[in-house]
Amino acid sequence: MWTFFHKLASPPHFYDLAAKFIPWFGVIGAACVAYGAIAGLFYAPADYQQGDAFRIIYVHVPSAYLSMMAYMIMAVSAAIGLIWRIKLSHAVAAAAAPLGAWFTFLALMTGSIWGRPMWGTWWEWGDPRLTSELLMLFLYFGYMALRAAIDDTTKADKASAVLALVGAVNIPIIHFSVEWWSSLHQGATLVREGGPAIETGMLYPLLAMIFGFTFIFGALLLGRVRTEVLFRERRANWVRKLVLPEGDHA
Amino acid sequence: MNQPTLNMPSLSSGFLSVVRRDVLLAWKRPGDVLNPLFFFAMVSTLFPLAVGPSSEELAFSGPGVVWVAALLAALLSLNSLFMSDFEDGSLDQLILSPQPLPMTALAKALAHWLITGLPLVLVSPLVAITFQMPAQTISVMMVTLTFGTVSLSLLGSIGAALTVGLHRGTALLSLLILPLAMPILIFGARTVSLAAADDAVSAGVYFLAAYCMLTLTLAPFATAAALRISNE
Amino acid sequence: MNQPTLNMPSLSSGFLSVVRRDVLLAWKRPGDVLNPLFFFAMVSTLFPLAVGPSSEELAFSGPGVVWVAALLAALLSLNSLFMSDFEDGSLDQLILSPQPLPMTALAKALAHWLITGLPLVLVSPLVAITFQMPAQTISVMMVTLTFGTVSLSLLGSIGAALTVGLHRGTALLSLLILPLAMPILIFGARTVSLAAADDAVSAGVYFLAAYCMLTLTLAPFATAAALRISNE
Amino acid sequence: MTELLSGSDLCLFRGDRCLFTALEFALNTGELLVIEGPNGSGKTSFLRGIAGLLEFETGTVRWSSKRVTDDYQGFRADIVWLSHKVGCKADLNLLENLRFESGLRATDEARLQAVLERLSLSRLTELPLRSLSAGQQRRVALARLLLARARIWMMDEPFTNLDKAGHSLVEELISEHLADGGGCIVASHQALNVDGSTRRVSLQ
Amino acid sequence: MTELLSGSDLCLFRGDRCLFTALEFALNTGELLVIEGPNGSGKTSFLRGIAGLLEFETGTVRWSSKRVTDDYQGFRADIVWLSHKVGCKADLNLLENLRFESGLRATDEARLQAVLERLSLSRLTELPLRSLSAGQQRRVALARLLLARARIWMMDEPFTNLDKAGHSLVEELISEHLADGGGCIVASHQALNVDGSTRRVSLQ
Ligand code: HEM
Ligand SMILES: Nc1ncnc2c1ncn2[C@@H]1O[C@H](COP(=O)(O)OP(=O)(O)OP(=O)(O)O)[C@@H](O)[C@H]1O
Ligand SMILES: Nc1ncnc2c1ncn2[C@@H]1O[C@H](COP(=O)(O)OP(=O)(O)OP(=O)(O)O)[C@@H](O)[C@H]1O
Ligand SMILES: [Mg+2]
Ligand SMILES: [Mg+2]
Repeated sequence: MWTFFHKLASPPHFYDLAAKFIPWFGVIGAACVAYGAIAGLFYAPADYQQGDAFRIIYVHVPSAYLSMMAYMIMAVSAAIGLIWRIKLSHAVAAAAAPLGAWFTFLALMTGSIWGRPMWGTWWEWGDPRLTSELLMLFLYFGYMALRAAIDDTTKADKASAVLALVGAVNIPIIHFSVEWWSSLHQGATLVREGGPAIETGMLYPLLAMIFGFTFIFGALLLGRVRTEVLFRERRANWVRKLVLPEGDHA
Repeated sequence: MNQPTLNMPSLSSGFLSVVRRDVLLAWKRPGDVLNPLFFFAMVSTLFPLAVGPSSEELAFSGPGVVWVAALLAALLSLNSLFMSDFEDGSLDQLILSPQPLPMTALAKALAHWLITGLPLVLVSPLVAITFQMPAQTISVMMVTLTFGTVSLSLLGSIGAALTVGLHRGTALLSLLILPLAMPILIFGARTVSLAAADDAVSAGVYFLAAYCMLTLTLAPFATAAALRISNE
Repeated sequence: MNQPTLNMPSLSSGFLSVVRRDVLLAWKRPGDVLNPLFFFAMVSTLFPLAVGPSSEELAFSGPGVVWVAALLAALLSLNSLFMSDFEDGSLDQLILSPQPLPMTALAKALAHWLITGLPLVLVSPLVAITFQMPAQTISVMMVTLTFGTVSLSLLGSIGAALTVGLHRGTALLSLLILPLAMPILIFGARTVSLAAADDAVSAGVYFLAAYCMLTLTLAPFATAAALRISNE
Repeated sequence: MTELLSGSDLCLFRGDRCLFTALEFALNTGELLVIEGPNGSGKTSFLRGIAGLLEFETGTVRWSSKRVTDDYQGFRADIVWLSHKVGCKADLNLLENLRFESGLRATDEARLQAVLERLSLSRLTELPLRSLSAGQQRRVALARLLLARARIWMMDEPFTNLDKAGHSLVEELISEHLADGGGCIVASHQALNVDGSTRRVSLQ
Repeated sequence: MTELLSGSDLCLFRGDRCLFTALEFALNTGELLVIEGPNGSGKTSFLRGIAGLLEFETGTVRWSSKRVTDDYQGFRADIVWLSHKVGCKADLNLLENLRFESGLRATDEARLQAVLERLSLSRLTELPLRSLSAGQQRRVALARLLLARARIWMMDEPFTNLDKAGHSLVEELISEHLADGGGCIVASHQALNVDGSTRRVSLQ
């Protein structure tokens, strides 16, 4: 078990392994998204209240869910990197942050586009969901700004890991504290007692989109980690062998 | 030769030394205490000026403005929490002293609160009066501000430790701290508004107290870790 | 030996060198540009949060909040205007360079505006939209913000020069600058409010333009004098 | 003569550059360890690494035959660090600064007075530190060494800014400390004239 | 041999203390002026006074037989100042820093490259200055001297943090500058071995 992790954490091994996974993730993700998009946009019944406007759910919910997932990945790998000093997991955290920020941004955008017909406003100050999502975007920004501010990679890794962990402690607090304010936003729809409160014709494309987004996220993450690893190990022998033509690596 | 253990100070002596030194420093340059206060006062007068004076308006937005002003005043003073220690080499000495670093971090945060948070709490009734806040609201405001500023000093010490030596001024620090400080702001302002409307305030006060306890137990460790990293 | 006059650079070459260096520095650490922007965005989100969400309210206080946020963002970034030059000894070198010091001061203020003020003006429409500001108001806001931020950078350079080396953080500086910056804030916010109410705005814009010209001519000399004194 | 400090297989990177690999050193009681090398060879980094302020890429530092990382607090009580920077508050005066040090190190007032005498600083106790000249400030940093009662002194360019009297004072202090059973690690470009056995580590 | 700089009847106070009164000095082309004195005697303050960064209580400094205050800008074009601090931006690299200096002093790129060669800094042009060691940073400060083409060099403890090679490099540079008809004022605790006539000012 331990040796497995040890091997996984070795950059060249990971670099090769990731290369094998990326196409699979990409293909599965694309397939799910294709199904979800077609089924969701053309075949799912229109909502009896919202008409076709609801269809943005197929982007909104997956990105909202991934924005949180990405933070968890970032925080957990930061913790692993800090405690066990595994450099690879710092690379994962660094790679996850911009992706997470993008998905957060996407969730905010789609949500606010959706909010316009639904609530008659792009943005509603003081709504807990909206606010906590915005705060999460700021947490990502803070993480990335701190990283960008420190030149030395190892130092940036450690400092930003501390921040990611502090932020992780705070996410539930942000989440629950803003719940104090009454919400416009949808309550739990999918995961709740008594099963999903959504018609199956809408549900399956949505689930497909969620899976599809997740796999695409996985492929993007692995790809980013690969570049990150390559950059960090630029002095290592295996990278030289990889990059320089045969016989040119003295 | 002396035993190394001879050098080990008692926890409280080291802790008090740090607090005493920082308060003494503030005493030597009273600006450190006075500036955040003036800033606090100014921001709370700027808003009415910028938004326009209409007294129902003012009474309504009073708690929010006071809280934002307090938050900003605290943020502004945080930047210097470890900076001068870093620059004159004292930080090396603090890290290498036999005192456990989280204790030192806690002492620094406490001193920061004594220098900036406490005066702010004490002066807040004056500002509140200009917003026509009634007396019982003011006492709620002071209690929430107390918990809030303590938490801010502690959270801020994490941010200050992470950014020390980067010479980025207050902006980066604020970016790191604001998301964490937001719940304090929301609850603080909200609780004071509730008090003004004669509503129950205990939930808000409990939340702030709990948040304060949480930061009190966790922040010193995060700050210590951050200090070691930043000082590499 | 070389003639001393050989060393005398043309005015524009020295001026441009200073601007180029400061912009280059900001380029090397993009945080200097981005942080005030985020801070601006954050402050304008804090207020609605603290005051409570009600959209007529917001539309009403929008211009005021945007202006206060812009003022604070500018203030916060001012602290570092001369500080790093002072600390690494560059300030001695700038003062002792054959370039006239007021020119150098002007160049520093211009660079500061390019780094913080200009991006702020460019990003302000985004914030304005969240306050549901209509398009013609936004253009007025941008014009007034342009004049306002230029004046703030120039005024701020005086304050930064006076406080450099005092290690007081932003608070003292803000205290010095706020009284001078107050007219900008009041006129700026007021003019935008007038625009929102479809009223005449030219008086406000002229005032801001005139204030900007005034600071442009006087501030460099004040800054130069302050720098010489602070650096003793 | 017991071993105070030793390191084996040390390797340090700064940025992309490897400053040294497989470096060994040892310091016994009563010994002086001089770190030599041209500018940029890594003396300061080496000292910071030993003190635990920087992380070595590989290798371990041992103190009283324990790993330093196993009892870092105990180790910190046994070293005292003189760096390029003075490490005192410029706004406090000499006495206030040294009282603070005493609080951190649990030493008493009598010792403080003795140290001030020894460094002939008694005359300057009232001025805030920022008003002292470069060399006077260095002397204050020296006072910390004497106050700390640590066995291991780590000094980075101790002669910086000191005049001739200051130079010989430092040599004298080191000699006394070694005679007293302490150890000393010094990085310096200037020659040291000290009673006691001297080891050297050369970096390049 | 013409007079470059002279001062008469100079008196300087720091805080309450009078550092010196009725001090005279003169510096001619090709001459070195060494300022000596123990720590805290006022060497740095004296240099800053001459450069116009501090005000003397009484007395005047003359440059090319004018008062310095009468043509302060011309004077500034004719001096270059090496202080305790490096005076460069830690976030920019060597080349960017020196290009900035060139802009302020109107020198050209060819000279810049020559200076880098001379100080053997060519290898370090890519690293930001903050990553350089103490001694490497001092060399960058020396580069400014060569770049400026000013006749009067004012140096406060130029040997700080320099290794032996750096030490002799500084002496060489000064000798060349003097031979070239320049003048040099140095405050230092270390001995200087320079070709050229030397004057001394002693403070105590
Ligand atoms: C800017 C505006 C919006 C933001 C920032 C936002 C944010 C979020 C977030 C963070 C989630 C994930 C919650 C979780 O899994 O715990 C979510 C889910 C969801 N959102 Fe939004 N949202 C916005 C607007 C809207 C609008 C206008 C609607 C439609 C009325 C909507 C409908 C939903 C639904 C149905 C879910 C799935 C809920 C669940 O199954 O738990 N959102 N949104
Ligand atoms: N602002 C001040 N207020 C009071 N005294 C001061 C101030 N600045 C400097 N001094 C005093 O002036 C004296 C001269 O300081 P200066 O830095 O010029 O000395 P120096 O000869 O350069 O010494 P060193 O060799 O240590 O660098 C010192 O004794 C110092 O205490
Ligand atoms: N953060 C960093 N990134 C990259 N390189 C660095 C960094 N810090 C230091 N260095 C390099 O490490 C080397 C060693 O620096 P160090 O300060 O330890 O040298 P030193 O031996 O103390 O030199 P000096 O005698 O000049 O003080 C230098 O060549 C420097 O350029
Ligand atoms: Mg060194
Ligand atoms: Mg001096």
